Amino acid sequence: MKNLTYKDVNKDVLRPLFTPDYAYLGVLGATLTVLVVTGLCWLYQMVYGLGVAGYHPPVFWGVYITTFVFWIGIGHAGTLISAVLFLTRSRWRTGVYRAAEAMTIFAVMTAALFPAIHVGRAWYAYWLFPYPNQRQLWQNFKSPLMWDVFAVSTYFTVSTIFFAIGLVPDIASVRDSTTGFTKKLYGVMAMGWRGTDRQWHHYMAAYGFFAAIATPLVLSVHSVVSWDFAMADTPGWHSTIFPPYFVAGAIFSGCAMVITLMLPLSILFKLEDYIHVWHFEHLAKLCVFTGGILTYAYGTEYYVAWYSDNQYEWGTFMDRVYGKYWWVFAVMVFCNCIAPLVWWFKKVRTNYVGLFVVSLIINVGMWFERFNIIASSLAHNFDPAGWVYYYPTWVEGGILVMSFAWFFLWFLLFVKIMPSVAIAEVKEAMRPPLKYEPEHAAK
Amino acid sequence: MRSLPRASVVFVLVSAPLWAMSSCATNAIANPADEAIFPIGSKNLLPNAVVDMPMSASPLEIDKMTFFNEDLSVAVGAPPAEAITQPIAFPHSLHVKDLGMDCQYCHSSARKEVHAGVPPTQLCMGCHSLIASDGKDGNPDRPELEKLKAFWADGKGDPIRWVKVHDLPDYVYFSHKRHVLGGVQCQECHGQVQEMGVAQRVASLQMGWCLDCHAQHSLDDSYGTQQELRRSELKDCWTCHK
Amino acid sequence: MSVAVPVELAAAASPVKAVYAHMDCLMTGIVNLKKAGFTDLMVMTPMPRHEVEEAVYEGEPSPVRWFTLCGGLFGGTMVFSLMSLTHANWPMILPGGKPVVSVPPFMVITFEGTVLWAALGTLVGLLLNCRLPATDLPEEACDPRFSSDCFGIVLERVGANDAAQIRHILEHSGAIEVTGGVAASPGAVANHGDSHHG
Amino acid sequence: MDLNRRDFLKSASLATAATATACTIDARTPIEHVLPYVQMPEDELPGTATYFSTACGECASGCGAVARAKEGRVVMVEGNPDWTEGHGLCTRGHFGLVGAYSPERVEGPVTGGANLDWDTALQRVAEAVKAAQAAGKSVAWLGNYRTGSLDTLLGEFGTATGLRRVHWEAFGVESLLAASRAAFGVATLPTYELANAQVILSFGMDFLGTAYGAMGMSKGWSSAKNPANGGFVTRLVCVEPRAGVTAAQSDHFLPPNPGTELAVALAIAKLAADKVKYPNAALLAAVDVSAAAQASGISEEKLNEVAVWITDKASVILPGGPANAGTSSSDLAAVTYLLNDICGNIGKTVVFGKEQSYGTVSAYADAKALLDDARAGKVGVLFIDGANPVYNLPAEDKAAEALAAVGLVVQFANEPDDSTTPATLLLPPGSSLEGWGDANVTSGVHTLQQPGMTPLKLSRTVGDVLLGVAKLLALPEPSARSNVEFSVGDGSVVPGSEVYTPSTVAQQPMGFAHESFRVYVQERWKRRVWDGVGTFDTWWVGVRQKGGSFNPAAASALPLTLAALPALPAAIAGAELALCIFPSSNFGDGRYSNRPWAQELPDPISTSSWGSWAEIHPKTVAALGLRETDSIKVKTAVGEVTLGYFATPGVREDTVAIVYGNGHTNVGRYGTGRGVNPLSLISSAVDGGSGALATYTTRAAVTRSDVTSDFFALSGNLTMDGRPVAVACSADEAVAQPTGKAGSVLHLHEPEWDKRLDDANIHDFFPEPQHPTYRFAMAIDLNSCTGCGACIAACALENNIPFVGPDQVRRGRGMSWIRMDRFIEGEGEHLDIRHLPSMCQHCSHAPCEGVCPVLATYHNLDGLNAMIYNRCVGTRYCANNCPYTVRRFNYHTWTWPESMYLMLNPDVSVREMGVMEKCTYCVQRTRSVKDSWRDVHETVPDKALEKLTACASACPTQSITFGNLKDSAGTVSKLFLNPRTYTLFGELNTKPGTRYLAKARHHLAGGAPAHGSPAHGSPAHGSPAHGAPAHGEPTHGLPAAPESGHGSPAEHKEG
Repeated sequence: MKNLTYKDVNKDVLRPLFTPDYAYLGVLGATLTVLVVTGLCWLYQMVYGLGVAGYHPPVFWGVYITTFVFWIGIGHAGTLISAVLFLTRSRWRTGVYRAAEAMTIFAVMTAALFPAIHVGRAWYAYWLFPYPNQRQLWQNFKSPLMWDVFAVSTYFTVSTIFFAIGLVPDIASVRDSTTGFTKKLYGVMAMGWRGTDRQWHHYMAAYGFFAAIATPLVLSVHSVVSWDFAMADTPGWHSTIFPPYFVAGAIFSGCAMVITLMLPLSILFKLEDYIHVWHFEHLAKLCVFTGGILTYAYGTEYYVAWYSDNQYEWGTFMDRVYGKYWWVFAVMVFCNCIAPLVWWFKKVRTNYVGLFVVSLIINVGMWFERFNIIASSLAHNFDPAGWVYYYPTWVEGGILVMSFAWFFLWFLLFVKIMPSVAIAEVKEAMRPPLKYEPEHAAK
Repeated sequence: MRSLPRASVVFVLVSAPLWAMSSCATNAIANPADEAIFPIGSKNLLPNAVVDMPMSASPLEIDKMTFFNEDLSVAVGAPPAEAITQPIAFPHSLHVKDLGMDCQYCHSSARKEVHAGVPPTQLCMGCHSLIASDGKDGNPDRPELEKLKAFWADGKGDPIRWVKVHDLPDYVYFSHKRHVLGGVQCQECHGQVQEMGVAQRVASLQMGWCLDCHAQHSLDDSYGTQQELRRSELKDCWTCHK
Repeated sequence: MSVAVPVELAAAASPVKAVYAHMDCLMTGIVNLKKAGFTDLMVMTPMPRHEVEEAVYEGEPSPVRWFTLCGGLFGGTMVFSLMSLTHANWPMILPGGKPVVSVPPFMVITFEGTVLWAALGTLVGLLLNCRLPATDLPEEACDPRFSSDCFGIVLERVGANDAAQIRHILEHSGAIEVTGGVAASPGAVANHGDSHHG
Repeated sequence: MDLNRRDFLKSASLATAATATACTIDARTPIEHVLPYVQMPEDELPGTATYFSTACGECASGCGAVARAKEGRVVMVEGNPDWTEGHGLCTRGHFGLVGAYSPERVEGPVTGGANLDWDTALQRVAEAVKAAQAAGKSVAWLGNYRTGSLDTLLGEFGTATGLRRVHWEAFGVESLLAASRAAFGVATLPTYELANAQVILSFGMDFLGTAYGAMGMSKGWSSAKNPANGGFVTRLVCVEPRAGVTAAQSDHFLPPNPGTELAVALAIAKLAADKVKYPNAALLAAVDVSAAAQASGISEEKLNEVAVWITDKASVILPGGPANAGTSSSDLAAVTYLLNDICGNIGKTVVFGKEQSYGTVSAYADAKALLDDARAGKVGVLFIDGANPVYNLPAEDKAAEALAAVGLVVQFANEPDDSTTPATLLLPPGSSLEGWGDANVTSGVHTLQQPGMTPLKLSRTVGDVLLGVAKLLALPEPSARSNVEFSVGDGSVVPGSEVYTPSTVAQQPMGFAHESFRVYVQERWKRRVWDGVGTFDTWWVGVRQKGGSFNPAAASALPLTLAALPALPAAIAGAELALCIFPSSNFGDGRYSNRPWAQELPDPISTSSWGSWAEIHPKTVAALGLRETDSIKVKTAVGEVTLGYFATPGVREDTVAIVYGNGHTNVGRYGTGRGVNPLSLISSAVDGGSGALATYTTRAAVTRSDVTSDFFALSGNLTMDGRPVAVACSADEAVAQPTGKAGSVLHLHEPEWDKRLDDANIHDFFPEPQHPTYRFAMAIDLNSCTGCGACIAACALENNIPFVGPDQVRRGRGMSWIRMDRFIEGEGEHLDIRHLPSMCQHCSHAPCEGVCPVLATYHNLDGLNAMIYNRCVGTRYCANNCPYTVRRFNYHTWTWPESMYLMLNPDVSVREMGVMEKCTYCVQRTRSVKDSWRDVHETVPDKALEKLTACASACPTQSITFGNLKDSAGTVSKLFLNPRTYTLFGELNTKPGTRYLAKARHHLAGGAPAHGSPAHGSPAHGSPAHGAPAHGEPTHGLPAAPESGHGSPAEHKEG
């Protein structure tokens, strides 16, 4: 970092806010139209029934649950970067963690759409929540789907609080550097934050606890999501490897999405001083590590199926490679196992184009990995008379695009409304301004 | 890519939005004419015009209404008293309280069968062909009996289209026989009918209301001896759901 | 924590505010003030500095942790009891004769409840302890420079006769600007009501 | 509602939920009305079902049925337990109910688009007949087989008006009658007592599927197949080109070269004659066995082996069926009678005396001659009763032109079909549930058809019309009794064999002075059926209650009078594929095509629905280079069709088999334009002996066509891929231990229970759920299950299961709660087709219950896995977790046409979109049976449960048994202890309530050792079958189930 002063930090980070240029408005408009158009797909499905999608016995889950797990997985990297790395005091966290945390919340908001989309009677989806009712009907808390409901809602609440509290000091900076209505608005949001010693004292304590609380969530939420499959007795699903396998996959796709989002952000908003190549290199290393875990997990799954000599398991795994979904398996292996290996070379790891392209490939690969687990296991179940393959329809394609549009819409709004780099944290990481030479300055 | 399965969507690797839009309707309906022959129903997602208040805000219902009475969206109970007009204003109080007739004289299949049954016109005419018709006993103005005679038309008239006051949804299996033989009094569910003129619904007839009795009667929810187990059948969903 | 000096004893002067551009000057200012016994001070920094915190709080831990603990325990027990009581209310004969209250699956949701309520407890603790939304801060503390590049020290309750000594300490500690401390006539002193620490 | 509400409601009983609601306060609380009777018939309980014993009118067999009417409309049709000839009802019988409520039924008499009332219609018919007779033109009758009173009335009406009667059906029995006339001198059909036949050799007769009298023969075959009764398992040998429903059950499938069936029959006859020293052996001297073996492609040893089988034990040789309908079908039938005589079966297993007769039977040649005369303008009035000449005759006969040239065509049909033209006078007879009638197929067995509801439309039965016309024509009372005639295509008439009871009035003619056909039937029963004991009225009430008088005549034998051996026909020449046309058990001869459920029910062999398909051998598919999505073009000299194909080893490599019954041009919304009519491919060749239509005579060129195939097999994979799903054991072992300790025949039944766990008293993680009084369970005997689908049909009608249409079925969304798993393994003689009806198993440790987040499905006290439709949100996790994949999801809100709302069973709720549903073991029936027995304070006895569910009561082979596992003396508990019983995917320890009994086969595919031989712990299936790719590569030998997995002793002890 060239020698920046605190004033430079405020100026640079607050510059992109509030003044939308034509490029930004163009992208925002495009995202909104795509969202509205594909939103109609969802309405079409609600009115005419789930039959407009491609599901049929025995494959009752497909694109929607794949996309649900995909978006929940993306969320975890944000919490990892902002909470876990806070506890480990790693230095490269400061520039990236605010936008990563924002990505988490928007990813979980996108994932929260899917229980309503995927459920047959969306107008009774609220029955999944335990509220007192005169029919004395409650939920089956032993069902993995109920664990999901609690896990996702807890994760969303905790991440939002953690994100909002982290923003308060920066909102105060925005308040102080704006005038008129925005000043009044941000003043209300900053809740009168002035950075007094009392406020910082309790704030740092609370921030530490939030990080401590959010850390187990990184592991538990995606384990609960993997239990949707691990608790079932479908061949190819019920294995104890699923929780770590899914968590590694989550961090893998999450870091890739962080790279995908941060690169254009730092270039377009000229934040290279705060989010520079050094950050992306760390993210890339994290991806390569978790990619390795995934490759190992794929191998283990096949070995366990072969070694168990259970013909249903082995039949399903063989069908994944030789059956009609052979190309899903091929895409998955290429994107998750082979593509990230290029990041072993420093030249690729530090080149912006290399980072962006491979991060996209990783996320495509992760979507296919979940589709491979879900659809091919259900299509090749126990009873050979029930083997019928599932093909998605345009409605599912539309709703998948809607989830991306929904996610990018929130991210675009965030970038314009809130500072996308944590001003307070960056200042904390800089050397404080000293009047006298360092040797006899304050310790 | 002919080798790919016919109806599959080709996943374009480069960009998800393009891929989604290009996954054209490959498995659209093969024979459009079939769409007319096999029409699929649609769901009216708009909330109903009437504000979701309990039907007849009788005192009984308010205290029973717990925090969130959400199954109003299910056809239950019956329209409020003022909304229905019966073809004949049959006074229950006169027949039951003053004349002392038993409920099952008219509703004869209550102890035999699922439906309590509504008496055929023939049963009414059993008495009213003699009693108090066309002013024989010096009391000419009895409009309701004129209507009854019109319906009877000596055996060839139309059936009387009574409006259902206690109308459970079609998916409910409520057997009068099991309740009557089980010792439940008519008044417990239908209210003090002998006091009423035209019969009206008193109880909410909603699931929670039924469950209160069922829960109370299935005293022993644990699975002890045979008899307790039988009683826990009262909290078995398939006992009342079809 | 310093013992608040009863206001009615000392005639009050207007609050003293010092603005620093340099970290070392701020630290010398704080140390000298505390050495001189003026512990009722408020330090504004644009970013959390642990040196400032040690100087002002001398390692005293924040009570937010108790809120977290209570929130977590409450959440865990509440969720577990919700599940157990509701299953006991209508004991569906769940699959394979599984027990009505089966611990392993309930532990998953109890963990989620604990984590959720721990976070909510921490939030409540933070808001209470920081007295957010803070509406009673003196407007001296509300200097926009404190959120960008400058540090500040504000002493609200200043005895008339101490004002001069405080101004002296602050000026000599390298503050780029020191204001306030003027011995106002009794009428002019805004009645600050109970002394409360910003 | 096109219904006349006043009449319907006044006479009908209490209609609680009137279909149209007057007005609504808001959408959710419709104002509904209660309509009591005006005059209530005594002992009428509104809401309780009333049962009518009746006869099914869907085909000539006239099986005994019971119609259940609720609130004045028939909602269910089942088999009549009192009927002696068979059990349950076939799929076509059930879909008669769907036909009764068809949306296309005409209001009343229709001609030229205008509705007539009945009087003018009858007047017009009478005038036309008078005009025709005046102009010297003939009055003709072209219809289906009619037995009983209608046949008698038609006989007398015919003699009075000089009616030229032609009774012909597409796959009729005229070739068999001609053969029996040639062999025994009397044109009649013997009754086959399959129950005590230890060997059955069939030359193509589909006696389990579409043949006439299939119900009776299914019942006999099923008891012969059961080792428990008679101590033997019947061995079925089939000699036909294509494996239909019957050949699927064959132990030895010997498809001969096309056209050489007669040679094979003669060769076997000669070998058998030598073995038993047949006195008339000289007759067979000229038969050359080695030439026959060489011509047919079946080795001499095999022919010899078959000859040994049929001569050693009691056997039955059955004649050819539609697949073998060549130019010598009657000769083949005659040779089978010869074979029966050689083996001494006549009088034992092939009996006369109680023989079958289908009234007046004409040949295809007669129908062709009638149409030729019509085309020449010689026919003034043509009555069409149930026939569909435009569809059922080859295109060459130009039936449409013939009908156009007739003065007046009077068609007795409820719905217009291919033969209906605007000029046709359509007189709706009403369905068999709305009118009186009877049937008398087996001598001495008369089934009475009683109406279950008032007719929905203004319809009159055919009998009423004839009586009406007779009165208008003032026909003279007939002098002598009319005979049941049989014409042999050359006009000569042979007296039939209707057996009369010797009562004084029997000989008098019936005459026409009867007020209605109901009175006519009653009078005829009084004269010809009643045995004169006691008063007629009391006997008549007993008959109406039982559904007929069932005392078949004594069995007797007839001497064989075969003079000379028939000449061998030329083999079907040509290099292309031989074209074989076969009827499907859903469409029959095409008269059921406009019934949505008949179209949607998957075919037992190809599991295709809504259309036609061609069956070709996988090797032929490879030779033609066909891909899965291609369809094929089948071209003959006469015509050409394009349709999807089904690759199956169950057909010869040089044969293409096309299903008959679809391809209509105008039968209504469900049948029109679906599939192709294979008759357009063949010319009107005729069988020499009987004048029957010869369909198996031509060869067709099959090529790939670019049209995308619309064939879709509902049963996913062709083979079991080495998994122990539909398990078979060797017949000898099944005979060795017919009952007794479980697990002796199939170690799969109770996988070796690890004794160590027993000693440590570890059985399960969780205890058994408590079943205080009932644990409902079901035993399905795969040994006698033919995959016919009667259970699926009954289940669909009983539980308001919607039909979803071809597009949704093609996406795999059929809603029927029973999926008929069909596996085809092996090929040629090793062909092994297995059927397994898979429905919800109601497991005690159900994987679907634990995962439902809203408690919409749970295990109730009676052992049922309850599915509450209101509470279901539609996450569909339960369906994913079910290893049997038997749950169905409502992807849309399925709708029925307006007229079919009356058909819905009011005891079962109709489901909306987004809700999961599955088999409920007919909970509405178990609930009502428990309710009625609770009044007498008893648990329901086993007798009342055995055939309680719709599928159990419908199964023609009585394979499905329902019962209470807590009653250890019950039939299901005993079946659960049967050595052949096994649990599907038992190693998952779901403790299912349904268990299957393995199929006993004499000859297991690939000759592998009997699966699960008693040798303890036959080795596991070696290293896992690498790369058993899904696309149906035939596995050699059946899998031995994995050793692991533990059975369910806890559940078992409880039983």
